[in-house]
Amino acid sequence: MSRLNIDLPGLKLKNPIMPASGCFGFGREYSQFYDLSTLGAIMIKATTTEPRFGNPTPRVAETRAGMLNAIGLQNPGLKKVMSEELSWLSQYDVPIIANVAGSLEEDYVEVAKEISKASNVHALELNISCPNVKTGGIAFGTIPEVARDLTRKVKEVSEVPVYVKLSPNVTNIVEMAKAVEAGGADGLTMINTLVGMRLDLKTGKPILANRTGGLSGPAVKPVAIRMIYEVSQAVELPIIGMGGVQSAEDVIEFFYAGASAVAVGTANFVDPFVCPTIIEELPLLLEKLGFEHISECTGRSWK
Amino acid sequence: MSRLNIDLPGLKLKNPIMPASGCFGFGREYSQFYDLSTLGAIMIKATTTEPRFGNPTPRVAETRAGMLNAIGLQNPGLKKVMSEELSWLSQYDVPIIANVAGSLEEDYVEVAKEISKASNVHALELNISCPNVKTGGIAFGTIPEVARDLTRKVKEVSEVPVYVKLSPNVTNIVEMAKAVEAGGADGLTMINTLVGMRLDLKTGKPILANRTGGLSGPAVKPVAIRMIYEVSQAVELPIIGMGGVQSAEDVIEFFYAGASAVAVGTANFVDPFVCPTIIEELPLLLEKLGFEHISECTGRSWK
Amino acid sequence: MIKKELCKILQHKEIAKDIYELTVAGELVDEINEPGQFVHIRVTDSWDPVLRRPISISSYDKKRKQLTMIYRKDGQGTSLLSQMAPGMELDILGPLGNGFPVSEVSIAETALLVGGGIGVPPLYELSNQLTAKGVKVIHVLGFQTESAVFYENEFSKNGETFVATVDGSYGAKGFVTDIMKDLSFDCIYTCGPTPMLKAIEQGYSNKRLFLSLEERMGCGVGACFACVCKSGEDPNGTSYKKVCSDGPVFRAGEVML
Amino acid sequence: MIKKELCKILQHKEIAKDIYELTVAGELVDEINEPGQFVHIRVTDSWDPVLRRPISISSYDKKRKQLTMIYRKDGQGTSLLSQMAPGMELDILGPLGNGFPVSEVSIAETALLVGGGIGVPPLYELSNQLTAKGVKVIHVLGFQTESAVFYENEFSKNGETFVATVDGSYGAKGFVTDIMKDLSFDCIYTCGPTPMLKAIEQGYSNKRLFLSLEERMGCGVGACFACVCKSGEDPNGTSYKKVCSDGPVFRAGEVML
Ligand SMILES: Cc1cc2nc3c(=O)[nH]c(=O)nc-3n(C[C@H](O)[C@H](O)[C@H](O)COP(=O)(O)OP(=O)(O)OC[C@H]3O[C@@H](n4cnc5c(N)ncnc54)[C@H](O)[C@@H]3O)c2cc1C
Ligand SMILES: Cc1cc2nc3c(=O)[nH]c(=O)nc-3n(C[C@H](O)[C@H](O)[C@H](O)COP(=O)(O)OP(=O)(O)OC[C@H]3O[C@@H](n4cnc5c(N)ncnc54)[C@H](O)[C@@H]3O)c2cc1C
Ligand SMILES: Cc1cc2nc3c(=O)[nH]c(=O)nc-3n(C[C@H](O)[C@H](O)[C@H](O)COP(=O)(O)O)c2cc1C
Ligand SMILES: Cc1cc2nc3c(=O)[nH]c(=O)nc-3n(C[C@H](O)[C@H](O)[C@H](O)COP(=O)(O)O)c2cc1C
Ligand code: FES
Ligand code: FES
Repeated sequence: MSRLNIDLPGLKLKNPIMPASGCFGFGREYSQFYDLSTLGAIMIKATTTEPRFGNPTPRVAETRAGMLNAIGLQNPGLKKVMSEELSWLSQYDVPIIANVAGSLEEDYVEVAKEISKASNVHALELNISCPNVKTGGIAFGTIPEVARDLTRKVKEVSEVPVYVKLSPNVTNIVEMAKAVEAGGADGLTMINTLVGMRLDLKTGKPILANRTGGLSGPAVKPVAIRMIYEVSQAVELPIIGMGGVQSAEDVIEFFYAGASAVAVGTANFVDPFVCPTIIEELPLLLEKLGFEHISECTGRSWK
Repeated sequence: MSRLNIDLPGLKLKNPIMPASGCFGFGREYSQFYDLSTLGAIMIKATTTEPRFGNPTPRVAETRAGMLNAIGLQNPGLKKVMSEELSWLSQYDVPIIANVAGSLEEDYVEVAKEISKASNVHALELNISCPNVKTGGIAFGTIPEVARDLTRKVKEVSEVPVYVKLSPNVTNIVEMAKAVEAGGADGLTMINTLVGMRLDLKTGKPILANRTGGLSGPAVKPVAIRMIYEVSQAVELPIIGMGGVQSAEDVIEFFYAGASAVAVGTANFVDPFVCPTIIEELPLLLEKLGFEHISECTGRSWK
Repeated sequence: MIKKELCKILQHKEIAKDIYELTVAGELVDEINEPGQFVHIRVTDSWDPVLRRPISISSYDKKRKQLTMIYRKDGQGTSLLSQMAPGMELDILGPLGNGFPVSEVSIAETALLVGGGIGVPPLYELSNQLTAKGVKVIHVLGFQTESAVFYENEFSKNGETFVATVDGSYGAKGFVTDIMKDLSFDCIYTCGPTPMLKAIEQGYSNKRLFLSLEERMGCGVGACFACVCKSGEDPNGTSYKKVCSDGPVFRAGEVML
Repeated sequence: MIKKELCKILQHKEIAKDIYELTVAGELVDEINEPGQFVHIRVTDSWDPVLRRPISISSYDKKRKQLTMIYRKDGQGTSLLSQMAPGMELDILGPLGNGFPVSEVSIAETALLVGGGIGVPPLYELSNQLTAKGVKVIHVLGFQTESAVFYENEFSKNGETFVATVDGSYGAKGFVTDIMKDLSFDCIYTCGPTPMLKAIEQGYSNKRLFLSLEERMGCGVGACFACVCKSGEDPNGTSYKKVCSDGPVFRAGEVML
């Protein structure tokens, strides 16, 4: 009997652990380390209608217990993602969550419509929270009405459930969550990165070519936990939590806060085996804590 | 010739280093370690009209490269702060910045009016960003018009310049800064803490009795730097920067971002000598970096 | 005066399961004035974790300028601490707080020292000082289980020593309060988990009683207001005591447990 | 295949000012296939700093399963690394990337190896392998100043070795390009700061030229797109190469410097 299987809209997960979008490419690199079918799901890199090169380098900088990135949604474009990446991934028994990005509403709609047809894409993750692009991204993620309308339009065309990825860079995260719920979202993923910056001591200039970047890693975990705690009490949608997860203990903390599954981002860079290691350790930890099934942990902090 | 003296509204600082509000009490404890006259200024603990006990304990929890606090503005109240603390502090040759808090507009106005009369209070710091109290605090710090109006009312009664302490828990920090500038603020201090949370693995419940707390320490530095970078370009007001400062190098980074002085909070708990140590190290670091005076560093990241 | 000093580690060993005894040398030993004071230790040079860890002084030797601590390896901080080897330097802030008043009990009297788990260590120096003064001491030490028991021999040298374990794997089965019932004494000094302190405070309101408290700390010196308790006389008001600088040892009733 | 392994530190010493030579043992040495590959090192168990540090393999011994690295103690990560003692274990991910193609130069030819500062180390294994193959090697090594010079003797054993220092305190005063002007050779392999690589690419477009690049990295394995360069053929388009997995060594023109 598994302690880890979780059913979410569109997703029958054998376990609730998945790599976060942008931190795992399209899976090829990590397939060198382990069988990708071990994973609960894979959130692939953001896909846009056309290929994007992204931002100039340096694209990463380190901060205390965290890192900044400003990749700028580099990706090979919708067509190639479908023909090369998704078809390659179909050899694995793992549901794909496709991260959808764009500059205009039409871009999101186009990508969502097409990519949701891929047989292994079981859900979309609407990226309205990327802090590293000039237009689109976070612009959609900070105004409730805009987020709601975009969600609605994407829902109209998507053949699979739609999860919306929330930005933590807002005054009122609950309001954003309610707006996308009203727009018909099937679930939420949160949090994307916090906007941050680091300056070079010698030059005085930003280390990142893009100047600002998205802060991720253990440093942001308390903010992620707080936001999931607030949002999970205010909406009916399931939440895939993320932000600084490094260990099985962290996963449980996200569940306690209100998450029903968890994504791991930055930690993959530190330990390429982090996802399978967590998957292996979770049942033992649940046993130790006295839970029959991980779903018992969801929302325990406020239930 | 000093490389460190800085003049700001109301404040002739011999150096731009001061302990941050709430992290230094009213100075008594740290006066065991060194002569408080060494400091550029002291930001004393938040003062309210009446004595406050604050929140139940636990009031602190640790996070990666950071800590959460939910003290809840404990303080002995305006009268005692004036009669016991400020008068005790007057033995030192150091300007005091009085942190003013409250639940209602009237509270702020009353505290500001009285405390600004103390001879060693050279400026006020309007705390519209405390995340740890039910009413007041952050509620004033997230709505631009409310912050502007409060600033205006406080300015009307204050006998010394008024700095407004901004909350980082907002979608648009520039908008908040412009609002308080419009309200007549003489300067800004930023950032206060990010709202965060930590859950106990065994109980599933929040570690802090107040549930959520304010995240401070090195973890938040990239957010502070980014916000100061943005705000310093958008308003004319001088900024006292804070958030994760631990070293002379950090101070320079805050200046590069756009600060004209820097406050040190959490680091005092780790090293009670951190402020005098930074003050001692700064001239050498400036020398090494080729600056005649620290004021040359302000805003270098965007100038 | 409180000092911040890099103290050299002289000895460091595991004396029971996950229980470490750590001896360091430092000038700050000069400043210790009572058993039951504590130090605040920085366990890493990096910023993960950020805060210091409060650990009681379990014994000290002014002549040699040495102090010994006993701690349980538990979370991240104490795990890092447990990896430090003799010869290395440890960043210690201390001595902090106010300890057990040795003068509160006189030569003809009997003092009962009651420790629970990791609350046992600060009682050791107290036991030594009371014994040296000529006070009769009785010790009641509670632990979870056999493997967690430590310092029984050390305490026995000073006076009668009863050990209880929660699971009964060693000594009497049960809590320290079960043992206390049958003893007679004039004054109690105790340190341990809050439920234990509460039970003792309720059961022995007629005795002179001194309790050492634990609270999560920030600064450790009285500046951050993290470790505040309500005053005993004013449970609904705003008056308070700080565990770090007014305590950690309080007279029964002085603070609300 | 890339491995993640706890490798035992065999030797660790400072060989010039702030320059450390570090030898470890590990199974992953089996997987190295070219000089110029690198490893990604976790310098702490805590999360400050978070990321691994990329360091080139300067030499390796397949039989003994040993590899040596040379690095400059610079920021937080390399400072932590420099504190690790022989006997301790180091978390290493590697070997990573593609190195210098030894096969590109044949026995009768002369290879010029040009290293700048901390770009010198990966050239050492290359020099050894070219020499073993019977290729004539000439080395030009540039450093900031005398105290930073290392491995001159080691390189000299394989072939003529010129050293330049920027301040002239040792060898010729000036840049490696000043020395290169007077040498004749068939093929260049180089590693060093980007301005140096650019100068060489511009000056020697007529030669076979291989450059090893540095870029700030996240994953080190090709997944995060932190270390991307524009392709040489498509400078305004979206095609790219990753330094970590397509490089760090590229043929001249393959990527935009
Ligand atoms: C005055 C005083 C004296 C103490 N003396 C001793 C002693 O002699 N021996 C000993 O083993 N322990 C003692 N403790 C408890 C000890 O400080 C904690 O066990 C230790 O801080 C745990 O740190 P950690 O990193 O291992 O655990 P973590 O769980 O990683 O700690 C996380 C945070 O919680 C705090 N914390 C966790 N548990 C406690 C606790 N019980 N009390 C206060 N803060 C806590 C830590 O300081 C840290 O900030 C004392 C505590 C106080 C307040
Ligand atoms: C493929 C490759 C091979 C390398 N080989 C060597 C070598 O053999 N010997 C050696 O001394 N150095 C080498 N470097 C450079 C080395 O990685 C950096 O000097 C080191 O990461 C600095 O870390 P730090 O913590 O000391 O500095 P910090 O300034 O604290 O580092 C902060 C962040 O910036 C990154 N960073 C800083 N400088 C560089 C740089 N020059 N290149 C890439 N990232 C950087 C760090 O990895 C870290 O993420 C190599 C770099 C790359 C990309
Ligand atoms: C290098 C990098 C690239 C990322 N790219 C994307 C992306 O393309 N789309 C997206 O929705 N989130 C992206 N993210 C955000 C992560 O998916 C995740 O929300 C965030 O990093 C917090 O999780 P972590 O702390 O575990 O990394 C990226 C993060 C990093 C570090
Ligand atoms: C324990 C604690 C108490 C604080 N109390 C106050 C306060 O009373 N008023 C206030 O404006 N800020 C308060 N702050 C916020 C700090 O002044 C500062 O803005 C913040 O901690 C960021 O700086 P740091 O990272 O250097 O600590 C408090 C912070 C801490 C850690
Ligand atoms: S720990 Fe800061 S006041 Fe006690
Ligand atoms: S470092 Fe991640 S792709 Fe190269």
